[in-house]
Amino acid sequence: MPLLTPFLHLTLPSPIVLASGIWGTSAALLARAAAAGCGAVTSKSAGPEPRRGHVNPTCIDWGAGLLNAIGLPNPGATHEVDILREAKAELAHTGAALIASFFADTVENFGRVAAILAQAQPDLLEANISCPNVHSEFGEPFAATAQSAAAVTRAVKQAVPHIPLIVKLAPDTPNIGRIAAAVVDAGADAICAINTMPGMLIDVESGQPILHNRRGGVSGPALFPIALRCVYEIHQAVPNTPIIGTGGVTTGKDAAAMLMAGATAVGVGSAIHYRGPDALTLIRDELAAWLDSHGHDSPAAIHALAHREPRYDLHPTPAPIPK
Amino acid sequence: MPLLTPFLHLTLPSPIVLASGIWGTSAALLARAAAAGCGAVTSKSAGPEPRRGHVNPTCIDWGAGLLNAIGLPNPGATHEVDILREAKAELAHTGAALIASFFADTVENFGRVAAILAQAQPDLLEANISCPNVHSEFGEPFAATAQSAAAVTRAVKQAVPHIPLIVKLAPDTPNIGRIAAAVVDAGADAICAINTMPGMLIDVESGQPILHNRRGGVSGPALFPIALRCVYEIHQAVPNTPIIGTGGVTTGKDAAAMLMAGATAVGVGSAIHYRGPDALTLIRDELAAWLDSHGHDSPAAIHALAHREPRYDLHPTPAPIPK
Amino acid sequence: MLPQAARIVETQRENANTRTFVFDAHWRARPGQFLMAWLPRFDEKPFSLVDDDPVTITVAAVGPFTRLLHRLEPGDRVWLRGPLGRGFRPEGQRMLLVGGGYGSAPLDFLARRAKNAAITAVIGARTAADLLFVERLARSGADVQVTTEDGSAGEKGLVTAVVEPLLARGGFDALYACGPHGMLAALEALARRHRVPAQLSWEAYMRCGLGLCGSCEHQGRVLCLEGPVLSFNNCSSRGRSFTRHV
Amino acid sequence: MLPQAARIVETQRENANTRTFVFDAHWRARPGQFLMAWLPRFDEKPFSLVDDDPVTITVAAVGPFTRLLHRLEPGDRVWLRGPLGRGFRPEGQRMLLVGGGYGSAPLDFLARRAKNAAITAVIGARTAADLLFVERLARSGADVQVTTEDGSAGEKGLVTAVVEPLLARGGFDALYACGPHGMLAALEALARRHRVPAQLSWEAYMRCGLGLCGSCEHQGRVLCLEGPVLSFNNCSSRGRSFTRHV
Ligand SMILES: Cc1cc2nc3c(=O)[nH]c(=O)nc-3n(C[C@H](O)[C@H](O)[C@H](O)COP(=O)(O)OP(=O)(O)OC[C@H]3O[C@@H](n4cnc5c(N)ncnc54)[C@H](O)[C@@H]3O)c2cc1C
Ligand SMILES: Cc1cc2nc3c(=O)[nH]c(=O)nc-3n(C[C@H](O)[C@H](O)[C@H](O)COP(=O)(O)OP(=O)(O)OC[C@H]3O[C@@H](n4cnc5c(N)ncnc54)[C@H](O)[C@@H]3O)c2cc1C
Ligand SMILES: Cc1cc2nc3c(=O)[nH]c(=O)nc-3n(C[C@H](O)[C@H](O)[C@H](O)COP(=O)(O)O)c2cc1C
Ligand SMILES: Cc1cc2nc3c(=O)[nH]c(=O)nc-3n(C[C@H](O)[C@H](O)[C@H](O)COP(=O)(O)O)c2cc1C
Ligand code: FES
Ligand code: FES
Repeated sequence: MPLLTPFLHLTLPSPIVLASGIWGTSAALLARAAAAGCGAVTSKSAGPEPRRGHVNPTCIDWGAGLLNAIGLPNPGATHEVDILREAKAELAHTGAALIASFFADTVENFGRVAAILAQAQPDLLEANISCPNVHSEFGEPFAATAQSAAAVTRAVKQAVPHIPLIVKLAPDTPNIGRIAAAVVDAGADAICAINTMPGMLIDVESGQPILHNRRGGVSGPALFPIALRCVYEIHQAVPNTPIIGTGGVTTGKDAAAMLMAGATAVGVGSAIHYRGPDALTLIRDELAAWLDSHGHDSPAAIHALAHREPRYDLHPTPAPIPK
Repeated sequence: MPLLTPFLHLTLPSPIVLASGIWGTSAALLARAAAAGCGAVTSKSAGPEPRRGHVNPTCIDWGAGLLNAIGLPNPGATHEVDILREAKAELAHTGAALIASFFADTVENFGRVAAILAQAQPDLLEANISCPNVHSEFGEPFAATAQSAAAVTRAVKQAVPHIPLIVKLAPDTPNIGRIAAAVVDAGADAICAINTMPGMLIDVESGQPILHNRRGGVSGPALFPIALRCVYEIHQAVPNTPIIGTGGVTTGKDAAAMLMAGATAVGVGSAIHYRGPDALTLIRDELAAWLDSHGHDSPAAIHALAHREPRYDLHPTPAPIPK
Repeated sequence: MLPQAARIVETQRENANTRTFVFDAHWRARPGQFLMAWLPRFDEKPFSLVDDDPVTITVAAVGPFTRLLHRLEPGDRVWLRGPLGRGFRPEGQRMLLVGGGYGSAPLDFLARRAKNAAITAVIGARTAADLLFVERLARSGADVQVTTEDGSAGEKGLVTAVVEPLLARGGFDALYACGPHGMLAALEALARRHRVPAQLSWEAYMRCGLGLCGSCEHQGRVLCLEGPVLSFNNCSSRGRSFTRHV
Repeated sequence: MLPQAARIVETQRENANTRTFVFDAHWRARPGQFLMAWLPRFDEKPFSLVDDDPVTITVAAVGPFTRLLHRLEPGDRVWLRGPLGRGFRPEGQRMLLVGGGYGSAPLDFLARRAKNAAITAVIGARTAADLLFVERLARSGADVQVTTEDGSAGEKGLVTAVVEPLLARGGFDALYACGPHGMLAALEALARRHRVPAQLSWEAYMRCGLGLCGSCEHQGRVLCLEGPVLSFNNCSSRGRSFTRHV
C-alpha cells in the first residue's frame, strides 16, 4: 500500500497517527494502535506530577461530536518513562514511531518534564500547550498567545535538543498561523493541529453543565472543518514545517482532505468511538484505496493540494459550438 | 404562553431572535420571522458601501453543521435605512423588536454606519465585529482583541448614544469573557454571542476548498456547545448584561439550555435549514411547552440556572437502611 | 449535502447558444427542482433539472460561468448539489404549459412526468433560432404552439398573446410556467383573471441554496427552499385547495 | 448519547449495604451490559444492569457516590447513560455461573435470559450478611451453592473451592463469572485448566465510557466498549469457536 510517509527524520509506515489521550495510557494499547495501522502513536499527555483527572462525567457524545474534560489524569513523568520504555519495545517490530506527549504548569516545568520523558528515548516529543481542560487551574493555555507558546517551545528545545519537538496548538485563537510561526521560530520541528475546541453542554432537566469540569473540549465530526482550516492556515504560515492534522477525521476521505490542507500526517482520536476499535485500520485502508483509485502513489502526492489552484482555459466567448 | 421576555428597555413577545444574515434582507422576510414567533428580528448586517458578497459556493451543509462565507452582501447603509423603515412599519403590530445589524472596515466607519442606520430608529443596534468572512480584506475581526472590540463600541455609543447597542462577539478567542467585559465597560448595553467559528471544507475530488472564499464560518449543531460555553463565560464575566445566546439552537430544549447558560434571549439561524421555514415557530412552541411542563412561568425563571449549583444532603455514611 | 463530482456523459446542441449536458449521476427529483453546478474555484450556479435519471441540464451561454460550461466535453467533471427546492406537482388532466427562453427546459421534464394528461404547451422566444425544446415537447406528446417576438416562427409576439385566448376558451385544469419575470407576472395576472390555478417557476439570485441567506426572496418566500415553483389556486374564493380541485 | 433523567420507581434492600433501584426507564440490553449513573455536579459511576425493562441496578454502598445513591427514594431522579459495553452471550445448555460480591447482580439477569439452560450458580461473599441474590437466582431456576469466607453460610472459603470440583467433574458448556479481579483471575486459570469456555466480566475504572480514554484498559482492550465481559474459548486447541461448541 502506498502509505509510506516521510516525517522529519523518520519514515512512518502510514500517515495515520493515534492522537494523544486516545488509548495512549498503556504500552498494550499503543502497540495495538500501531498494529491497527498507525504510522505513529502518541502517548497520553504526562505532567510533572501524578494527576487524578476530573470527576465524571468526563466525556459525552452529544450527536455532532464529543465533549471531554478528562482532566489529564496521568501517573506523572517519572512513572510515564516506564510506560514509554515498554511501549518502545513493543513498537519496535511495527516500524511505528512513538510520540511522547506531555504538559506542565509552568514554562520551566515543560522543560523538566521533557527531560524526564527523554530518558525513554521516544522518537518524538509532543508539547501539549493546548489542553482546554486544565484552564481554570493554570490560567489560559500556553497556546493562547504567540509569546507563551514560543516560550514553552524554547524551554523544551533547550532541555532536550536531540529529540524533534512537535507543538500541539489550540483552535480558540483568531490567528493560529501567527502562533505556528512563533513556535517554529522558537525551534519547534513540527506542529500538531489541533486540540479540542472549548465547549459546554447543559442538561436541561437538572439545569447543570454535564461535564463535571463544566467546560470541555469538542472533538469528532463537529471539529473537522475547524481543524481543516487551522491546518490550511498553518501551512500557509510555515510551509516547510510538517503538520499532524488532527480533528474530526473519521474516514479515509477526511484524511485525504487533511493532507490536501497541508498536513503531512493525520491524527485520529474520536473516530474510535464513531466507528469502533477498527477505526484506525478502516481509515488507513480507505485512504490507501482512495489514493490508489485516484492514481496517487503516496500521501505526499496530495500534500497541500488545496493550496494549488486549478486554471481554467478562459478564451473569449466561445463561438456557438458547431455540431 | 409564558414567553414574555424583558430585554433592556423592551418587553419582547418571545425570547426567540432571528439571527443576523438569516432572512434579514427584506422587510417581508423580517416581518415573516416576527409572525413566526420571534420576539426580535435582526436585519442582515449592512456596511458603509454596497457590497456584492463572495462568489458561490457561499454556504454548504457538511453534515454536523453549515459552513458559510456569504461575504456580507448588502445594499449599503443608506439604502438599508429604507429597508429598516419598511420593516419597522411592518413589525409594528407584532410587538417584535427590530435589531439593525451593521459592520464596517474601520472604527470610525462603525460610528458612521450606526448614525446612518439610526435614521430608521431601529429598537436596537447590533455591531457585528465578528464576521469571519471578511477577514482577509480587513485584517483580524475587531472581536479578536479586547482593545479593538472596545474601540468600536465607544465609537458607536458616541455616534448613537440614544439607541441601545448589542455587540456581537466571535468564538475564536481564548477568553471571550474578557472581551465581553471590555465592550460592556466601553458602553455596550447587551452582547450577542456568538458569530460563526472559522472553518474550511475541502472537496477531495478537486483538491480545492469548497467555499469560494476558502474559509467560512461554522454554524448549526456543531456550534451549539461552543456557543453554550461562550454564553456561560460571558455571563460569568458580565452577569448584569443581557445576552442573546446564538449558535446551533435547533430545538426548544436547546433554547432552554441557552437561557440556563446565561442568555436572556436566544438567536436562531441555521435551524431554518435543518427544520424548514417553520423552525422559528417550532422552537418557540417547544420552549413554551417545556417551560410549562416544568412549572416555569417565564423564560426568566430558568435564566442562568446552570450557574446555581444543586446541594446534596450528604450526611455521614447513612446507617444501613432498615426496612 | 456536499457537491458531488459528476462526469459529463454527453452534450447536445439545442440552439445557437444553448447546450444540454447529461451527467453520470442518477437522482430522483421532480420537474421544476434545480441543482447547483460548481466548477471549483470558479463559481456555482443554479440550473433546472431537465431530467433526473440521468441528471440532465440545459444551459444558455449568457456569462462567464455558462460560457465555461459550454467549453466542457464528455469526460469533464462538474460538481452538483441537488435536487434543490420544490418542483411542479402535476395535477389535473388538462395542463397548459408556458415556457419562455430556457424556461422550456423543466417543462419538457414536467410533460414526461404527466403522461396521462392532455398537454398544451406554448413556447416563446425572441427569434426562431432561440426557440428551445419545441420538438422535445412534441415528442413528449404535447400540442405545441410557438411564438416569437420577431415572428420568425409561429405567432408573432409574446406567449401571453396565445395564452390569453386559450385561458378564455377554458378547459384547462392548471397553468404551469417557467421563464422571465415579466412573462410570469403577466401570466399570473391572466391566471387570476380566468380563475385557473397556476404553478409558476420564478428565477432568483441563488447564493446559499439552503433557505437562509434571503438572497432568493420573492414575495416573502425563499425560492431556493420554498420555490422556485410557487403555486396558487384561483379557482374558488372559498378556500378550495389546489389539490382538491383536481 | 446524553444522560437521560430517570425517576426511581422502587428501591429494595438486598443486604446490609446493598440496595436495588428500579427506574422508570425501559431499555433493551444484554445481561453484563452496564450503565453510567449520574448525579449532577456530584459524580457519574458504572453499574451493571440487573434488568433492562424496567432498568434496574443493585448498588453496594462503598463510597461517596454509592452512599448518596442509597439516600435517594422513589420519585428522586438519577441520570442514566446506557446500555454500554458488551454483555454475556448465553450459550450452551449447561451453564455455570459464579458471582462474588455484587458480581451476582448481572448473573441473575443472565439466568433469567437463559431460561432453557440448566444453571448452576456459585455465590460467594465475606459473610452470610454480605450474600447477594441467592434467593433471586434460586427463583430464576438456578441450582445455587453458597460460600462465605467466615463460614457463616454455605461452604467456608472462596468460590473457587466449590468451582474447582464442579469443573473437574465436567458437564458444563461454559463458565460465566462476575466479581473481584482476584476471583476472576483464579477462575480464568481454572477454566483454562479444565478447557471450559469462559465469559468473565471484569471491573475497571470507567471514565469516558466511549472506548477512548484508555482508563478501563484490561489486557489491551477497552472494557467500556469491548467488555466488561471478555470471553475465551478453552475447549479445543483446534480453533473451534465458542459458539460452535454449543
Ligand atoms: C432556479 C433557477 C433555474 C435556472 N435554470 C436554468 C436553466 O435551466 N438553464 C439556464 O441556462 N439557466 C438557468 N438559470 C439561470 C442561470 O443560473 C444563469 O444563467 C447563470 O447563473 C448565469 O451565470 P453566468 O456566470 O454565466 O452569467 P452572469 O454574467 O453571472 O449572469 C448572467 C445573468 O444570470 C443571472 N444569474 C447570475 N448568477 C446567478 C445566480 N447565482 N443565481 C441566479 N441567477 C443568476 C443573472 O440574472 C445575471 O444577470 C436558472 C436560474 C435559477 C435561479
Ligand atoms: C462495569 C462495572 C459494573 C459495576 N457494577 C456494579 C454493580 O452492579 N453494583 C455496584 O454496587 N457496583 C458496581 N460497580 C462498581 C461501582 O462502580 C463502584 O462501587 C462505584 O463507582 C463506587 O463509587 P463511590 O463514589 O461510591 O466509591 P469510591 O470511594 O469512589 O470508590 C470505591 C471503589 O469503587 C471503584 N470505583 C470508583 N470509581 C469508579 C469508576 N468510575 N469506575 C469503576 N470503578 C470505580 C474503585 O475500585 C474504588 O476503589 C461496577 C463497576 C464497573 C466498572
Ligand atoms: C477523551 C479524549 C482525551 C484527550 N486527551 C488528550 C491529551 O491528553 N493530550 C492531548 O494533547 N490531546 C488530548 N485530546 C485531544 C486529541 O488528541 C485530539 O487533538 C482531539 O480529540 C481532536 O481529534 P479527534 O476529533 O480525532 O478526536 C483528547 C481527546 C479526547 C476525545
Ligand atoms: C448564511 C449565514 C449568513 C450570516 N450572515 C451574518 C451577518 O450578516 N451578520 C452577522 O452578524 N452574522 C451572520 N451570520 C451568523 C449568524 O447570525 C449566527 O451568529 C450564526 O449562524 C450562529 O447561529 P446559528 O447556528 O443558529 O445559525 C450568518 C450565518 C449564516 C449561516
Ligand atoms: S439562496 Fe439563500 S435563501 Fe435562497
Ligand atoms: S472508560 Fe475510557 S476507554 Fe473505557
